Amino acid sequence: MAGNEHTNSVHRHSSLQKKIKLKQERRQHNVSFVMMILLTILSFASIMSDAISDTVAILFIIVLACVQVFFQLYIWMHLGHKGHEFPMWGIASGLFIAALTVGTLIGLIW
Amino acid sequence: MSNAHAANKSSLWDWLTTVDHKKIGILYLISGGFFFLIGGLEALLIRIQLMKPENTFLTGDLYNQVLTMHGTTMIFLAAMPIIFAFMNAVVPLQIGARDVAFPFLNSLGFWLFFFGGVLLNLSWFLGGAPDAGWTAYAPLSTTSSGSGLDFYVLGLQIAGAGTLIGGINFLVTIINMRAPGMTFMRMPLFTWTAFITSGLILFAFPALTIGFFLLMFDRVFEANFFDASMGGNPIIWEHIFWIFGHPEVYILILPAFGIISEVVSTFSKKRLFGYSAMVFATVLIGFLGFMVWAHHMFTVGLGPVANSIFAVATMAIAIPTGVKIFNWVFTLWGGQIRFTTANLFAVGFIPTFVMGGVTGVMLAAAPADYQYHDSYFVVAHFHYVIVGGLVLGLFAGLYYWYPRMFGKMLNETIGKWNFWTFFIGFHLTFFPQHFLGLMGMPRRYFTYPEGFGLGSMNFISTIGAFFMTIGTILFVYNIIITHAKGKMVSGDPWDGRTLEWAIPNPTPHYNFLQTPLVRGLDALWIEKMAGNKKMTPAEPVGDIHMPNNSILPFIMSLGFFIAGFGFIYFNKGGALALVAIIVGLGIGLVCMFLRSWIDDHGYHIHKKDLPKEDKGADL
Amino acid sequence: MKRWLRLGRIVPIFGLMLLGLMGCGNPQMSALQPQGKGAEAAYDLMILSLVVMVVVLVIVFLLFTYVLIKFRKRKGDDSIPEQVEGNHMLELLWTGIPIVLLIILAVPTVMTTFDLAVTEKAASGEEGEEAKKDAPMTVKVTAHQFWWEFEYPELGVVTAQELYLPVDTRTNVELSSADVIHSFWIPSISGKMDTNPGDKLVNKMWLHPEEIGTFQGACAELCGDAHALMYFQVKVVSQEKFDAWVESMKTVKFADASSDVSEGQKIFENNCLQCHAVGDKGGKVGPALTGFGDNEKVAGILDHNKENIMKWINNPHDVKPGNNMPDFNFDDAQLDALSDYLLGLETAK
Amino acid sequence: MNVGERLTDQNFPESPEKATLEGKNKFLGFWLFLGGETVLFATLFGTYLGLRNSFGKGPEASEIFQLPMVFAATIILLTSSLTSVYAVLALKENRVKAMRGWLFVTLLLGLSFLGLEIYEFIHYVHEGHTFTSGAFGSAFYTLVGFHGGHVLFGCLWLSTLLIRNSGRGLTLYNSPKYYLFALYWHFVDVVWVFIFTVVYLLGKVG
Ligand code: HEA
Ligand code: HEA
Ligand code: HEC
Ligand code: CUA
Ligand SMILES: [Cu+2]
Repeated sequence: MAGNEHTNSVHRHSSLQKKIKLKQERRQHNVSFVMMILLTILSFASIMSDAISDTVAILFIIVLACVQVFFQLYIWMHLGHKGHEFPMWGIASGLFIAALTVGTLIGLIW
Repeated sequence: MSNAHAANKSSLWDWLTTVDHKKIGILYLISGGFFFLIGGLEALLIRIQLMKPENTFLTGDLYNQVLTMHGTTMIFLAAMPIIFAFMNAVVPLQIGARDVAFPFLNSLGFWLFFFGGVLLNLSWFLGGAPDAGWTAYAPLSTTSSGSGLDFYVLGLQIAGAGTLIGGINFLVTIINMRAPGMTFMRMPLFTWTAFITSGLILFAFPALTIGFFLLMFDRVFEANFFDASMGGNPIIWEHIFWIFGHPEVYILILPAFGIISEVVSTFSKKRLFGYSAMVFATVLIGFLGFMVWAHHMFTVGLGPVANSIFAVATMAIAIPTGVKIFNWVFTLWGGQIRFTTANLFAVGFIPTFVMGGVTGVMLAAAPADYQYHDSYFVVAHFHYVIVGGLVLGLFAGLYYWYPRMFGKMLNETIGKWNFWTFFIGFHLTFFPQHFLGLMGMPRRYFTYPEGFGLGSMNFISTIGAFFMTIGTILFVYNIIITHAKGKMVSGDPWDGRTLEWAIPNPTPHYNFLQTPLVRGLDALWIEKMAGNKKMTPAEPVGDIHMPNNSILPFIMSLGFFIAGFGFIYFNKGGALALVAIIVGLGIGLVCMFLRSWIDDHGYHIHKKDLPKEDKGADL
Repeated sequence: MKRWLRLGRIVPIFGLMLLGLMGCGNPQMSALQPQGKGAEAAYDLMILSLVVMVVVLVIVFLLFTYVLIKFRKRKGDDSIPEQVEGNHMLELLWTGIPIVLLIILAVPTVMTTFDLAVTEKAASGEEGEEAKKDAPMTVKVTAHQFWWEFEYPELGVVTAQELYLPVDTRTNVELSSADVIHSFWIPSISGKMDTNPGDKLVNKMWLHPEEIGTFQGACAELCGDAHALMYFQVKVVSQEKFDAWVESMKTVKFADASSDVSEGQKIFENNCLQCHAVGDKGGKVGPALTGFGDNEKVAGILDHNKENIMKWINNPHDVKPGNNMPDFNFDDAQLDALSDYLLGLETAK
Repeated sequence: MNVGERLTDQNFPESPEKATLEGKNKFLGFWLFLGGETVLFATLFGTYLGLRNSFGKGPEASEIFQLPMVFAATIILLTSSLTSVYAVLALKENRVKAMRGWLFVTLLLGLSFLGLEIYEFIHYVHEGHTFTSGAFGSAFYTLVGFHGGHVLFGCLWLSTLLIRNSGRGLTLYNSPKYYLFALYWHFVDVVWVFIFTVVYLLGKVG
């Protein structure tokens, strides 16, 4: 729109502060990457090994998948950050309806 | 790309390339109106066939096509687009925005809808229309011979994509583009309902998109989703369809609720009673709307537990809806009610919709629905809420916003005739259908035997449909007369309360010369009460940034239209069909590529080309 | 059924109003004249909900009319009404009252839903004294485009288009379909239930007719060109008559052409037997014709007489568009013989 | 300043992707789109789960799934998600070269994922597990194929972005585009995590 293109949000700020923040972020990202790889291996192992019963394993890997989604959404996609309130609503509603849909198509078709 | 001056021309090219929400609104209105006439014509054919027992006006096959096309056309190609017409014409003005968030996508949404609708209707001339009902239950829909259902799937797929895009556009517009001071709890109720409806679209349409893909894969590529002999399961389609389908009916009715709220409040000269409760009720209806779909499937055999849960959840929707009804009545209470045509339609809406709503609650009683389901009782229910609700609401909106959209006021005398013929005809048509259903007449029957005693009610019903036809023709006549003879009116002909009435007539290309500062609910009314002649501006007059027109949306939609043909004839058309698919999708992709490749910064209307100051709605 | 549910009947005015308005409909097919327990349960609920809805309608209409008359703008009165924001008491009221009304409706709804369902227990006759006394018999209903097949597995009887039921007895029904989805509906005896294709999606319900007579059944799910013609007859008879019918159905044998048979039967054997069964022989593509001579309708819709049978055989598609029986081209003599033969397929005498 | 102007370290905003109204709109609109995509994929997942034991005429899931290969594909896609995160970090620091580098790596990883998937599909088809061999086959190829289609589209999109902006710095006009692509890519990865779990791992236990 006219006039308010960017003037209000373009503001210079201490580059040092910014550097520190980004560095922290980078570390978070690396940690979550390692975690995600570990989780993947864990689920893989729990299915491949005979030690864990199938039902437990199924529950376990589904929980792990959800944890991974959390990492992706919150750390990599910054869903928890300021300015993400509406995206948050969007994803939450989507997940809610997704849960209903999946639940139904598993449970209500005989 | 065109330039600043193109906006003022009104050539065909301009209509094809426009990204102006006001013009897109008009495009939606014209095409939606056209499809309404087609759908109405189909309704007439239905009623003529059922006028007397054992009539032979239509064959069973043809009847099923007419029936399917009537439902599909009315819902997807008439009701939704007319709703989009109002959202385009009104929402940006009501929130004090110069534009929508995604003008380009807005245009794309329209053209996708348009080409989808055309594709679907071409089936009439290319070997027969779809004939499995608007719900297209598998395996009837997957085994139906001919190409009709392929047209259904692809036509609606393309149109549906357009709707989804439109939904996202309005969500972002309403969240991001509100004028200073226009908080969420100061938004006019129509904007609120447009917001929630867009949200419902966003979460309901993707399910349908997948449903259509599955149907298409079964039909065109020999997949086995719904073929029980190959392990498929037709119930999956029913769930997917209704997971979309029930929210869809609230997608339809919520904007009508919004229109009624605006009209009732304007014409009783009162603030909307219980505004926050109205907002809350809207949100709640939207939310609950996602949890009741299985009430369309009570007889499918889901078992008593599921049936009970969905029955009770469905009934719960009566509560927020009731809140709305009573708030309208109390908005009228103590007011100065003016019976303009718009308000006639609005006050006609209220009792009629309640009648449709309470039969809905009766349907929700699962064991009783074992009797009602797929009988004319259901047909009566949904026409009461759709025609008696939505369509009356749309008429109210048309009479109300016509001066805003076209600068001229529709003729009030013809308008009143329009109302009474349509209203009386409506009740004549659909009230007897309750009894037909209870007397054992199933829906989607092309004929019924002489001896069953269903003749007289059906006859009355058909007479009613002719009254509605007269009403509709009067409306069309009114439009013609208005454009031929009507005079331009001021920007605020109704003594309006909300921001769309704060601008001069005709609406400037940029909507607001200066973005207004909003100081409360019913922003314009507040200024009027404070003795101001116009809105307080939130900014000085300055350059105004506008988006460029573009032909890409049109071409892109055309591409998908061509590809649609390819898929439809994939199994019969041989190489030609394959070529159509490749070329069509290619055109679509190239357009996307071009959109990505060409930087499009829009243009500015310079301060020197603008009026010196905002004069308001020239009262 | 719980007794207090009958409460609905204490307010018969509304029921009368309803019935009066419409001259009752046809008792053989009206949901408003229940002749079986399922339809009765639904009817009670319908009346209860109708009462609730009429209460709602009356309140809204009265308020509405009052407001429209009282507060219409009068000429010359240009005052500006008070801009009321709302009223919490009122808003609470019209949230609360509907909740109460809905609870009144929801409780019997849930109870009836469970009453009408066939649970595993009830199906195997374990659900206490009453169910045992009823000793449920099972009918397997298979819907076809556009006809109905009825099989009594315990009794070893297969028939089509006409469903025999003993009066005052509960019969369990298992529903499925040979092609697309149909819906099995006998409005005056019970609500409908869909017939889904595939053996995974079999539905169960029960019928409990309480009056002797013939009732109209219909297909209630769009299933193709002749959806509107997919009627069937339900013959509710006394237990003795039912047993006799079963007995005679079981004894019918199809005599080979080698023996001394009529001309009609020969034609039948050569042209029709591959699809239609009579007694112990024949195909399953079309309806079994074992007791066809006793039927009330031809193909579920035409009156049962020789003329109509002849009409059907040569031009079934004129009667039911899109059905799966081929057109034949018999001359009058052949038709005559054939329909005599079909009319002779009686069991009841 | 013009939106098309190259950003310098001096006038570089904190979040260049959201510094203009257009950028904010795109950002929000895209997130909402992803909300819709969630329902889209949920419907596919639901369908798959409903039909996953209806093999029809095809082989059973546990007989054919090639877990090690799928595992590799998973790691590849996860890594590509990380590289796109790096790209976004670089974007926020106006390090154009680094950003383009990471995006290029992302593209390569995406393409190798696609390669593996195509190889896998061909393998399955040879085993008799095809789109038309039963409801399970239809559901499997539709779900996994839809995801693959998303990856393919992402690769096309990214290529266009990289080529179009080669030699151009970051502007307020193109930074939202990069950012949106990264969001998209993460989402595609999220979906894959579920496919890996729900389709492949579950398929092994049956
Ligand atoms: C605009 C569209 C619209 C709207 C708003 C509604 C609103 C409702 N609908 Fe309707 N419905 C349809 C469109 C709509 N419906 C369509 C198209 C079909 C058929 C689809 C097909 O099969 O082709 C259908 C079918 C349908 C069925 C399935 C019937 C069947 O096929 O067997 C059911 C069952 O529960 C149902 C219920 C309801 C309910 C409870 C509401 C509620 O939202 C109504 C709420 C409103 C009120 C109740 C009135 C106001 C409230 C008060 C005054 C307060 C006090 C009231 C009480 C205490 C009761 N509808
Ligand atoms: C928005 C939705 C909508 C609207 C507005 C309507 C409007 C009407 N509908 Fe309905 N209808 C549906 C949605 C709608 N319908 C749906 C979803 C179904 C279910 C389909 C299915 O089972 O799959 C259905 C089914 C349906 C049936 C049941 C058929 C059956 O089950 O066998 C009937 C029967 O009476 C009917 C009648 C009517 C009538 C008389 C109107 C009238 O209100 C129409 C009034 C309008 C006119 C009369 C137009 C006037 C015409 C002209 C002025 C001429 C135009 C000239 C040119 C184009 C050159 N409709
Ligand atoms: C290809 C299979 C086929 C053949 C051969 C066939 N029919 Fe049929 N017939 C059907 C089907 C299917 C129906 C059910 C039609 C419907 O109602 O939709 C039917 C219905 C009928 C009915 C009505 C049944 C009822 O219960 O009301 C009669 C009578 C009949 N057929 C007689 C004949 C005679 C006589 C012949 C041979 C000259 C014949 N049919 C040959 C398939 C066949
Ligand atoms: Cu069978 Cu309709
Ligand atoms: Cu519904």
